Amino acid sequence: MKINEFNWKIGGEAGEGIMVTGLIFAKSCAKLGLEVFNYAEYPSRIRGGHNCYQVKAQDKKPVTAEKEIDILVALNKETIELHLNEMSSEGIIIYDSNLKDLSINFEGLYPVPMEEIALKSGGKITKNNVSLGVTAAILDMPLDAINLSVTKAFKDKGEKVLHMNLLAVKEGYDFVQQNPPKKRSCIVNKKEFLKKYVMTGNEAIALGAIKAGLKLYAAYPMTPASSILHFLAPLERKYRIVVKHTEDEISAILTAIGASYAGIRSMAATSGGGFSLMAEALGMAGITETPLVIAECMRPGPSTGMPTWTEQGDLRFVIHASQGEFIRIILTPGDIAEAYHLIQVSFNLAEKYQIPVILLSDKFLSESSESIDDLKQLDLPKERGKRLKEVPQNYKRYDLSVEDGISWRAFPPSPNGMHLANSDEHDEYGLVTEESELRVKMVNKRMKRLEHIKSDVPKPVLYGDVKSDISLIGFGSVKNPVLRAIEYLKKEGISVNYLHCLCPHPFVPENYYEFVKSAKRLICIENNFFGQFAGILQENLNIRIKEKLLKYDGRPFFPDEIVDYVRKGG
Amino acid sequence: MKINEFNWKIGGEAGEGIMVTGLIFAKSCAKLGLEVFNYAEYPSRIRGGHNCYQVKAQDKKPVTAEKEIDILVALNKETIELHLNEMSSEGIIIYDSNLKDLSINFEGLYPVPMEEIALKSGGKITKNNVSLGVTAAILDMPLDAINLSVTKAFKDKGEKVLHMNLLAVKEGYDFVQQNPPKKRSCIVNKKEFLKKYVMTGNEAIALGAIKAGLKLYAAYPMTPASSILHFLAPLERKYRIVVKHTEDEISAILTAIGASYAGIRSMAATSGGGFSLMAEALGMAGITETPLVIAECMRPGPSTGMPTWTEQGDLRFVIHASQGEFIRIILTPGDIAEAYHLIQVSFNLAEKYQIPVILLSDKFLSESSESIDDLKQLDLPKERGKRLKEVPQNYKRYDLSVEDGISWRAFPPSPNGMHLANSDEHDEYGLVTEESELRVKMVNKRMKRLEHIKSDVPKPVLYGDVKSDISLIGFGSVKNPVLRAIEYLKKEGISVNYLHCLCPHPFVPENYYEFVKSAKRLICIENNFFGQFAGILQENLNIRIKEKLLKYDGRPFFPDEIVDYVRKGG
Amino acid sequence: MKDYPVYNTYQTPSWCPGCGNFGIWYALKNAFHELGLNNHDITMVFGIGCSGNLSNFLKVYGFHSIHGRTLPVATGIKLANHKLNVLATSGDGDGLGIGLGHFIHTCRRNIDITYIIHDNRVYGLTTGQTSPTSPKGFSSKSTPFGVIELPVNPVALAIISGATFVARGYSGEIDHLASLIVQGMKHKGFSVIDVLQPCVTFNPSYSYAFYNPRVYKLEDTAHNPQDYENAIKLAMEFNDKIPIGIFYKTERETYEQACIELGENPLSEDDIENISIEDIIDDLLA
Amino acid sequence: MKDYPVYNTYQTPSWCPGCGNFGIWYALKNAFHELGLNNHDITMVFGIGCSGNLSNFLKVYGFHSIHGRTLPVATGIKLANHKLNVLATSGDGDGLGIGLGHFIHTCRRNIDITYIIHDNRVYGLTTGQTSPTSPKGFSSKSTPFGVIELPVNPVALAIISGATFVARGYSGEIDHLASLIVQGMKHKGFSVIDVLQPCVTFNPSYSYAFYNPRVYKLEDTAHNPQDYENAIKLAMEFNDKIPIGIFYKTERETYEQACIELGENPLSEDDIENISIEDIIDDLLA
Ligand SMILES: Cc1ncc(C[n+]2csc(CCOP(=O)(O)OP(=O)(O)O)c2C)c(N)n1
Ligand SMILES: Cc1ncc(C[n+]2csc(CCOP(=O)(O)OP(=O)(O)O)c2C)c(N)n1
Ligand code: SF4
Ligand code: SF4
Ligand SMILES: [Mg+2]
Ligand SMILES: [Mg+2]
Repeated sequence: MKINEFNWKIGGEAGEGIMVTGLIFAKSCAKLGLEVFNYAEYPSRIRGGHNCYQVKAQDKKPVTAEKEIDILVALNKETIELHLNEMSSEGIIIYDSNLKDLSINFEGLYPVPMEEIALKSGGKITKNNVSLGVTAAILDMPLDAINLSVTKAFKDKGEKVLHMNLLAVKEGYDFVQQNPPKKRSCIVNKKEFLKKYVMTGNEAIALGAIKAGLKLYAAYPMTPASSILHFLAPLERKYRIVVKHTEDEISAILTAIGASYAGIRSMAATSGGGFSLMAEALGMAGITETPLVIAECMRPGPSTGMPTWTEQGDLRFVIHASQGEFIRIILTPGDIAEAYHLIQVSFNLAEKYQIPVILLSDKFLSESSESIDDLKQLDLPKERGKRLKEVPQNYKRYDLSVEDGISWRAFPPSPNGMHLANSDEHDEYGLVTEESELRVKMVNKRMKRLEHIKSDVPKPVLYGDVKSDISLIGFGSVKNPVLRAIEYLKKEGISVNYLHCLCPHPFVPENYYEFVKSAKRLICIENNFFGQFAGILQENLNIRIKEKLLKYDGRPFFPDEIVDYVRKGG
Repeated sequence: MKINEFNWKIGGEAGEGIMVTGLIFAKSCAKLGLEVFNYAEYPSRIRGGHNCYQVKAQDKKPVTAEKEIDILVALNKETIELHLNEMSSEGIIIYDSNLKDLSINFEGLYPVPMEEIALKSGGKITKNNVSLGVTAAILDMPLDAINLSVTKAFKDKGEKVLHMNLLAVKEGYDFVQQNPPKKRSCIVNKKEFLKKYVMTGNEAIALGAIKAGLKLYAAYPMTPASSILHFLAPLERKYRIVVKHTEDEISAILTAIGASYAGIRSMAATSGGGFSLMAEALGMAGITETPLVIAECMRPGPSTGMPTWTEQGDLRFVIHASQGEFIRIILTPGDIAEAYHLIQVSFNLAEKYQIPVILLSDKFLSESSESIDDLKQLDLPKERGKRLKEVPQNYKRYDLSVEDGISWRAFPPSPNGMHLANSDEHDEYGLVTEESELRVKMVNKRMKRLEHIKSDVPKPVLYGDVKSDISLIGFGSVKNPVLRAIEYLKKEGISVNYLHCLCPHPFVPENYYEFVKSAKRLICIENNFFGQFAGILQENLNIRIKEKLLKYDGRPFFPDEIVDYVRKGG
Repeated sequence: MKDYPVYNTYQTPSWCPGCGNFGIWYALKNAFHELGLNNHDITMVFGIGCSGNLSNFLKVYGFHSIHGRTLPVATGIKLANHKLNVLATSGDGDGLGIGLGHFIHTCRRNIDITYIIHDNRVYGLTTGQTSPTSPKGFSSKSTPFGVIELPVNPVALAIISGATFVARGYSGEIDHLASLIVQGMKHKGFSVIDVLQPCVTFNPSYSYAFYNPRVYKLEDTAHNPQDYENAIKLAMEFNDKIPIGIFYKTERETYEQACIELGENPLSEDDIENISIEDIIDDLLA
Repeated sequence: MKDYPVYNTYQTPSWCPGCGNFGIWYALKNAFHELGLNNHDITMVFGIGCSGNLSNFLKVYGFHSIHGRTLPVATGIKLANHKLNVLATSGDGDGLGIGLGHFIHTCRRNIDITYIIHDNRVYGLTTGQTSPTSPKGFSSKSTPFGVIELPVNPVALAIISGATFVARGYSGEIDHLASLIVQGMKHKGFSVIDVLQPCVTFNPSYSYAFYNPRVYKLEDTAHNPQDYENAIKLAMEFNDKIPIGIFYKTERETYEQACIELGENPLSEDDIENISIEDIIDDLLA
């Protein structure tokens, strides 16, 4: 019997409200102090097609999406067929007793007359909530936790609807009391309500951006970045943030650059396809030394690829996008805390060094949600860099004499501050030049910032002991699966550590040498085909990455897969 | 006294016809059997601003642009001021005796009343040709060679204009006969006329493409790629090639892809900025397995940068452009022969492997011209890959069973050939899928081609002895300067070899191991800031590139600079 | 309305029940049938969006391209083989938002392609943001306080920009739409058909119930499709009465005709084995 | 015409002698002077082309952006600080070729920016290829056999798409052009001024000699700029007679006004030190 740990999944047709139900359940768990990680799968279509939402709940972090299901709520037959092979042998499948022609051989089948109960409670539409009541009873969870979340979710729908739904929960719960399952493999023994947030990576990014002083957000919808837009748009009046759905991604990035030139913190977000369209303007931010923050939420490519799935295939692209050479920083958060924190870091670094900063996420991080206790300790003081309030006479925007390569910014309409932000190579005022020596000086000035940046970017974080049997290295959203796998392996007596890269570019070799040198067996783990991060390690560390654990089927890593790979040897 | 070797330069204001005059002179030299390399510098503006054109002529290749000038034709004072420091101590500066306030201390000043002679010959406009006559006399070149080129250049302008210009040449020549210069440092002793072509890199690319069966060319003007468009446009009727100046680069690449889908060889060309806009569609060619040839002619970035100058700053960008992962080939010709040849290779590889191929040039290669004896031996048989004439029933465009990963193409309107070229991940018919296993199979199928490609791409070429004191490695247009520098160093007793990379991606380590292993002192030479090619070597060869010779002022390498660097030690 | 499953693939449409895309799907199949076209006689380019998903349900030569870029791809296909029947479709975001530039430039060219805009006045596939044809005030995920720009007018823009066949259809009138597609495909030149397409999920205000009482057919009026000025005037009408049918139709040299190099035979039939460049390189002789 | 060198930078214009860009340069300086603007009161965005080189010759807050993209940059600037006087300029290739989509979408927004199109009907800086306003048949480096598409009509497109001040100026009439710029800048909303700009080097057929006898001023006619239909009709006139002046002018809420969040004070003056997100994260509480 597992206490306070289980993997719950609900599946059905798109449009059946699966995401809403899943989140209600996840919040109920979090309210009881459980740590949750919620992962959804859905196809790139609006209705029909199989959707599912899974909640992994545990006493402690790290928590992540796992393959083996303890409780499956199947709203249709397809769900059972698709996920039967994921069931734990002790698991329970909750489904509607009216499902026909079910010839499935599985011990833990637990039919419930869900539709019937729903109709009794006030309408078919409450069916999902019946399943929540059933789940609570099976897990022996306090019903109050579910009721609270349901109440929050339906409070704006009117008294009647709310009542209906609460009734459905209760009826589901009571049904189990009267018809207890043959066995239970997991139980929740928490009773107290605690303060916990549940949010997606994109929500964390949006929140962090607001906190960082975002004043203009420009974007063109693209999965899995769109929810940042959806989150920010209703807040534009409250926070005085201009939120614009522009005509395309080209316009989005340029609008953000224009706004930044005029002095405010701005951002644009997109996925790989939209980022392709932003490539040209990225270099313009580079040469004009305009701060810029871009969030790029990856999905599997190439091209349109698999719009609603996950991959880490754009790493090299964001590092090298746009013609010519300029400094940019890539930050790769691995969970929501890092997302919230690193977007703030992005704004600071962008302004401090007057460069573009790209926060690289993926569908797994952007759209999965996670529990978190508090955000406050992740906040950062603002570093706004060299901004002039009063501009001296003979002001030079691209002053070559600055030692750190960072010259002072002036903003319209400050008297004396006139200058040209020029996409052409330019002199200290920004006016065009094609002269050989000045060109070299300007390039050198811009590049000089690199030295300072290298000591200012987030360092990789080591999880586990320096001396371990096995060493994993990766970036971004592989973090949770890896950390969870490490726990499993520890139980088996295999010690594994993990170096979590938060800034793959500019790559700072010094931060990796020790780890790499002391690794007995080094495995680079990435959600892509080529092993792009491994390539970066090879390029910069003068090593050969002999083992790469790669995955490119659109799904995130599940801890089991990592465990299996590590166990079976390189 | 140098026999059959000199560096001649003409300079003046934009709009003074410097390019035309320079090319006439270059062709005269080539007609006499000299090998020439002609390099022009001009600013990004239409009139005014300093332009110059230099002709390096020699008995034998390698020939390239060199810094030290033997003969300078200065059409204005600025030219003398700007280029005085480049003059060989033995050199001659030819300029108009009417230039005022010339307080220059240089032995080889050779004033000629050019404007006066021009007016006498029929018009000020013939002034440049006066300078050609003067040059010929100083070099002791047969006047006929000049006359022939002038005649070719002006034959369409009418008898009168032609006569005027020929007269100007003659008068210039005669002037020197009557006023011989104090000394001559170079002399041409060739008298016979030989068959030689003089063409730019872009002309070679365009010619090679025509030869390869180009049927559609789509482009948006962008220096230094535009001259491909200008060369092809007048030929569209003669060769039945649709040549389209599209509304932007996005449209250019997509038009080319559409045309390729329908079965013809198509191409688009641009520079880095336009290539940025093509990034998204590149991946579409990747996932739909549509052959595509793109010529990317680099100029210094970032962004608009220095539009009329040279750099090799887009290497990493073209390798990684577009979201997600797919195969592409990058080919990097170093001279016009390679440009002509490799564009043909591009079309073959694109069709054979159904992938995008990018021919990467730069301003130095694209716009400089060179002499060449013959193109025929560079021609290639056409490999058109798996194209179905008759399509069997139940045709699968993305047949997974093909062992080499290359499935058969069918073209509209072949009966049975219907399929979907889909930017979404797809099944064997091209219809969308989001299924995990099929996704993996499709990625694997597409990637399987990589093995075959790796043995099919052009291998790097070794110049010099395997065992040498010093080993240079580079790609693209550094070739000529490097080879020339090697000759100089040889004279000093320093043995240097050079490995010339023609295909930096996909990088085939096996082709480099031996060279790298046997190098005593390895220097990577590149026209950029970061040492992008060095990074590729590090990533793939498990070595540290300790020495990089980099240049990023918009100018190409001059052999002297390489010699100096090599000589002074690492 | 009849159905012609011969044009179906093995996949069943994934659109929401009641989606206006079904009507377009049926209308296309009816039009193909009426024109007597085999599957392989049709080449069709799609964009990305709910509209683009159509690519999976029509058994023709298809190209499911990227968001906003159907027209350049279709242009490339048509130039490579100008004997093909080429159609292109876009969503309103796809074709009139991100792809607006290509639309107008293609109108200028009058290339013989039939272009169908699935105009549901919303971004469907990305789950309901505003589109360039959403009305002012439209509240959506990206514009919770309402759209503040004016909508684009695809009919007016097409006429002004040089398209030679400009029509509006309606998913709720499948036979009428099929007939417009037939006429558009028969027309020599760029034919634009903007289709009123209800999105039942994200734009319920432009439902069948909204359109049904409002649409009226231009062929039932005195409007002469050659009348440029009246066509533009009609293009501005979108209130209680919404005209469907042919707004404007004229004859002008097509792009392929103007590309003299194309002549009779398609480029795709050219033999490229032995191309001689002797003549031109002679110009490069020293 | 007077000159106001206070607006000059240290660089001398690099345009060809006689280029129409000089007229625009002078007209801008005259307009700035007439409006009593200091250098720092002006923020101006430029594209890439001969027109864009103007960025180096005007001492103002400038942004020399990338080819075709002036309007989004200008929009970002205006939104960040809507008290600024923002101008944008483009070439015809820049603004009506590659950047056409942004143009129409910006017209829809009616943002208070003054937009000047240096319309020389050719690509100048890239040495003479066709542009979207080149006439049919125009022979250029990219179209040696003549242009085969119809030109775009920026005036008509602007009116149709929602710009609220649409005018045409002429480089050869500097005072008149300056007055249009003054009126455009005073106008609240998106003001578009298409300028007939001779390119003496690559498009000699549209020279001063061509324009001088043809241009006439709309203010000398009975045309009422509020008359939408007549404005469109006049926009089609480009033959022996070429109207310059204000084609269309109306009042409509500007984009900044409609962005309620902007209110009075510019965003750029907001203090961002202490932003509380307590309220919103409460929605994310379990
Ligand atoms: C470059 C790029 N940006 C964004 C997207 C995401 N995207 C897919 S469909 C779509 C819009 C769909 O709206 P519309 O074109 O109106 O088609 P509909 O779904 O309504 O048929 C968007 C923004 C994309 N695929 N590519
Ligand atoms: C993306 C991109 N494509 C192409 C270019 C090259 N380019 C520079 S200016 C120009 C066109 C200039 O024509 P126009 O906009 O009419 O301006 P003009 O020079 O006539 O003033 C082009 C194509 C570029 N800078 N960027
Ligand atoms: S979202 Fe709208 S357009 Fe898309 S399938 Fe559903 S009803 Fe149709
Ligand atoms: S090329 Fe034309 S537009 Fe450009 S500067 Fe010269 S005259 Fe002016
Ligand atoms: Mg739509
Ligand atoms: Mg122009």
